[in-house]
Amino acid sequence: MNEHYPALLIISPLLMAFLVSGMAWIRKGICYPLAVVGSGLCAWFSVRLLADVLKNGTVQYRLGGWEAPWGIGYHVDSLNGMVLVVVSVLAFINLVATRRGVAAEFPEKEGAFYTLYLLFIVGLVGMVVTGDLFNLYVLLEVASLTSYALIALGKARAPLASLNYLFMGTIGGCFYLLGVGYLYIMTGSLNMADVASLLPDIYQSSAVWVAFIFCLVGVGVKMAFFPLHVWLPNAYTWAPSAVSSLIAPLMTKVMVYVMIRLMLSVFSLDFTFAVLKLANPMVWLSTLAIVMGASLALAQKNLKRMFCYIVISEIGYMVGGAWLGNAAGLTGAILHILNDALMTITLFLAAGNIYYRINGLELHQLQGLFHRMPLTMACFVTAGLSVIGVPPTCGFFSKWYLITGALQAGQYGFVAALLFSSLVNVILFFRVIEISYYGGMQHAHGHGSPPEPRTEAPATMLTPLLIVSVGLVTIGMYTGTIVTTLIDPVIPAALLR
Amino acid sequence: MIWQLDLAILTLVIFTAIAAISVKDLLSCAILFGAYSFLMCLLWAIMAAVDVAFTEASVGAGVSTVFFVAAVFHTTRRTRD
Amino acid sequence: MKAAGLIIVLLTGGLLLYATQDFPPWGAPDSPASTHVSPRYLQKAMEETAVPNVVTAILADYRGFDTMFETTVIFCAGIGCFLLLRIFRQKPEDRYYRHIATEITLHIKGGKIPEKSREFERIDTLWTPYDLIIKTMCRILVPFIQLFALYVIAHGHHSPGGGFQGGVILGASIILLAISHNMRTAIARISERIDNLLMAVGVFIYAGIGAVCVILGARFLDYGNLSVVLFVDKIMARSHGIFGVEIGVGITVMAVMISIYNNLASAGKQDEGL
Amino acid sequence: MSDLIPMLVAKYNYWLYIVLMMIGLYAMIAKNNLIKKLVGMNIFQTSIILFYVSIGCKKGAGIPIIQHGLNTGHHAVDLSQYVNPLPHVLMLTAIVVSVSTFGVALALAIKIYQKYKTLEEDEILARLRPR
Repeated sequence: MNEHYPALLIISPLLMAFLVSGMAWIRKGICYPLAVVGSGLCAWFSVRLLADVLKNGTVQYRLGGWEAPWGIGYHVDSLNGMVLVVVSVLAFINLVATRRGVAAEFPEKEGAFYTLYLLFIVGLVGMVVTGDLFNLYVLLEVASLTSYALIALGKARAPLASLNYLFMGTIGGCFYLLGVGYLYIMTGSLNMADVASLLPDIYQSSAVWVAFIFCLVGVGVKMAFFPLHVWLPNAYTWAPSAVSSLIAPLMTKVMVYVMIRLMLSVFSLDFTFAVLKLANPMVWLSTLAIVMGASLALAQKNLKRMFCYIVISEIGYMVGGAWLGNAAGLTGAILHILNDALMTITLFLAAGNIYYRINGLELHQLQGLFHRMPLTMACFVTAGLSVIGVPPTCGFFSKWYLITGALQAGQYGFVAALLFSSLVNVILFFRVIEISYYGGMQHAHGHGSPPEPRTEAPATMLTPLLIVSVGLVTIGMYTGTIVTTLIDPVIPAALLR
Repeated sequence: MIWQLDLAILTLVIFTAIAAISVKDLLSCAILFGAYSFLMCLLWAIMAAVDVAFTEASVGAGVSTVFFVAAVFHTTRRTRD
Repeated sequence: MKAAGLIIVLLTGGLLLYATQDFPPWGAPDSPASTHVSPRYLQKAMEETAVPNVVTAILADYRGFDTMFETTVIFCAGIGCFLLLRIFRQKPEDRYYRHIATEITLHIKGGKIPEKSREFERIDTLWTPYDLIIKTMCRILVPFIQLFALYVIAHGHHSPGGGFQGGVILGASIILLAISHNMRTAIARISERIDNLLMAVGVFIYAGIGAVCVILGARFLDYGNLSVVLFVDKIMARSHGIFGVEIGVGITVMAVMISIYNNLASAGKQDEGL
Repeated sequence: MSDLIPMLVAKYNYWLYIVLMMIGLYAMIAKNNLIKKLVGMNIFQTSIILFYVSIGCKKGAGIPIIQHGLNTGHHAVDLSQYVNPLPHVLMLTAIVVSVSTFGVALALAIKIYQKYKTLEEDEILARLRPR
């Protein structure tokens, strides 16, 4: 059984998705348990796979039994393994946490909803483990297509936001496909390792660097890197809360992973840094992304929309870190994939809980929330502290690595942007905390009315939220272990010098 | 491959593409789009990609056009550009 | 927007054009694309899978994993359209009936005639009289189209075609029925429930065949090991495995095409079509 | 100039796909009508398919179905007789992806029309602004 983990990881949610979709027309009640089983199996197998990778080193899996350049192969090292666990476990937690919201919002189409939910997980997980460039495109489209449909389920402007996302996403996907086509015409192969071994002879060819640019732009659109981010705020704001807490933490992070994978394993570091000389412009772009994301977040009046802009500025952290071109920066970027996924899911789950109770997320509606939902708000504050980067939480450590890397690389602009965005985050979160803590008190005093009753979110929604926010602190405490066991092995030797 | 035929199809492909995006009626756009797909399919058949041509003929020129007309039927034919 | 669009487009086009200079000339037999990976497919496909159509062999066997997700993508589209458009509860609306003998049209506001009767038939709001020729022609054509579709699926090993194309044609035959008669006639042949079940069954067959290979101790989608259950040698087992997979693809694609058409053409009501 | 013309002739397929891609991309960015954008998107996708199919082409080669029969038996396959089949496989997948995206996008367009009664982007945005 051990050797089949990479395949089982994909098959179990995939088969369950089809079962759920069929069962929706036979017995509706069974849909949700099946979805939990599928997602749970996926999480379980990915944890086992990571354990396997840590024990025996890189795992290869040949699908259909064909060896690599001819068939499709999986390639799982500790970087994949880590992202894999993050994706599958967080998706599972979110599935449990948002059960009530989904049941209330789409009572008749629950089956179809969970089918797409599982297929979205399949798409992301597949993208992470695959070692084939074209397979990655197909899985990218699975994940995108499901996310278009899921986002469009929201209220008000959701269909329009989703259609815009569809246009942008298709452009991104097509650009990536073009890049792969250019690589294929120059090398004749689609397997990542094979392409990497063929490329050094033709580094000077203009087609190769154009291929790289197109892959980068394609991936950049999908991860909402700064000038290409326009689809993100609307899409994530208007999506139903169960969907935004699934897609916001996972999709963009997986795309960052894909970018790092392309940089490290397809185009080697020699090419990305020595031949292309793109490092400086990319770091400057991410500096701009961080500053713009943070400043735009300040201007928002809706909680979810504010988080969306925070996500955009965090994308800047990761891209910038990866392009700093030294070990500390790359470590910070990879560590931040893990941390940011956790922070974002905590924020969005908290927002989902608030929305479930007060049916709105405008900042002025949050008054008195600390008294009504103390535990949810406690988790919210933990996540906020982590986004700001306060020591015991995990956000601090990745920021530390990023700043160290930036100082080593001499990118003082990037350091300044990191500090600036931390400051802005302080303002953002303390503004929310002020409104929700003191806002209600003044209100109560003014009218002399009794304090509002405690209406904490139901336990099924609260427990997952508590788990992820405890995770924020735990991951922070074990950062050293994570870096030495998971991240150090994948940092290329050329960077360690 | 007969290059005259090739050239004629290539020219027509570009023309139908430009026509499809500039015509001011969505139903005409649907038909032009079907024609574009069909010409594309011919082009691929010439390049010996029979499976791709077959798929494009059944999907691009066939079912896609039907979907397109169905959607136009439930929305509007009007377009300003 | 127009100027910005033009600039972006010219920039992209210029970049792509610039890169073409390093391409091998068009149709060169010694380009890397034709010499690195693909020769092995052409040389070995016949002896390894017993499928002369190399495209089918690669599609369903060498890169069968891609094709599984291709089918999943189309399945997603079907489910997505259903999820976005389908409306279950609807207000009673105006309905039109036609007395078959006298051809008198009844317009019932906000309801329907009490019971099913043989004398009245329900017609669409935008019903046009006398489409007898179209109706009869299409009714005659549909079985032949379906036969051809089955041929395309079954003969995909030896000629262009396969599950996907066959499935689309099969779906198109039902769509033709829905266009030439009306949507209710087509839905009476394949109900929404059956259609949605078929959609899931098709991909399930595909992924299931792969999973059976895992159970038999081989890699996922390694059809060679199906020889144990199919009682043929490994090469023929691959050929049969490919065929099974193609059937799965065909079923899903057919069901999805019908489902997307029904939802788009009736804006989710599944009542009156084009 | 003298070496430009042979280059044009040798690679005209690649040039053509770039022209089509530019048309599609321009329509996606600059057109105002949502359905027109969709058509542009489809032209964009087909142009990429054209590019891939052109990669697989070999001059003088036939369709990638191996000639076989009772009396030919198994013999070495002459590679120059068959075009490269791999891009065809990839593009079958790409066509399917494009039709799926098209279907979902049309469903979204219908939903948008039901809500705003128009498909022009600027009219929709104008309708959203007062709120």
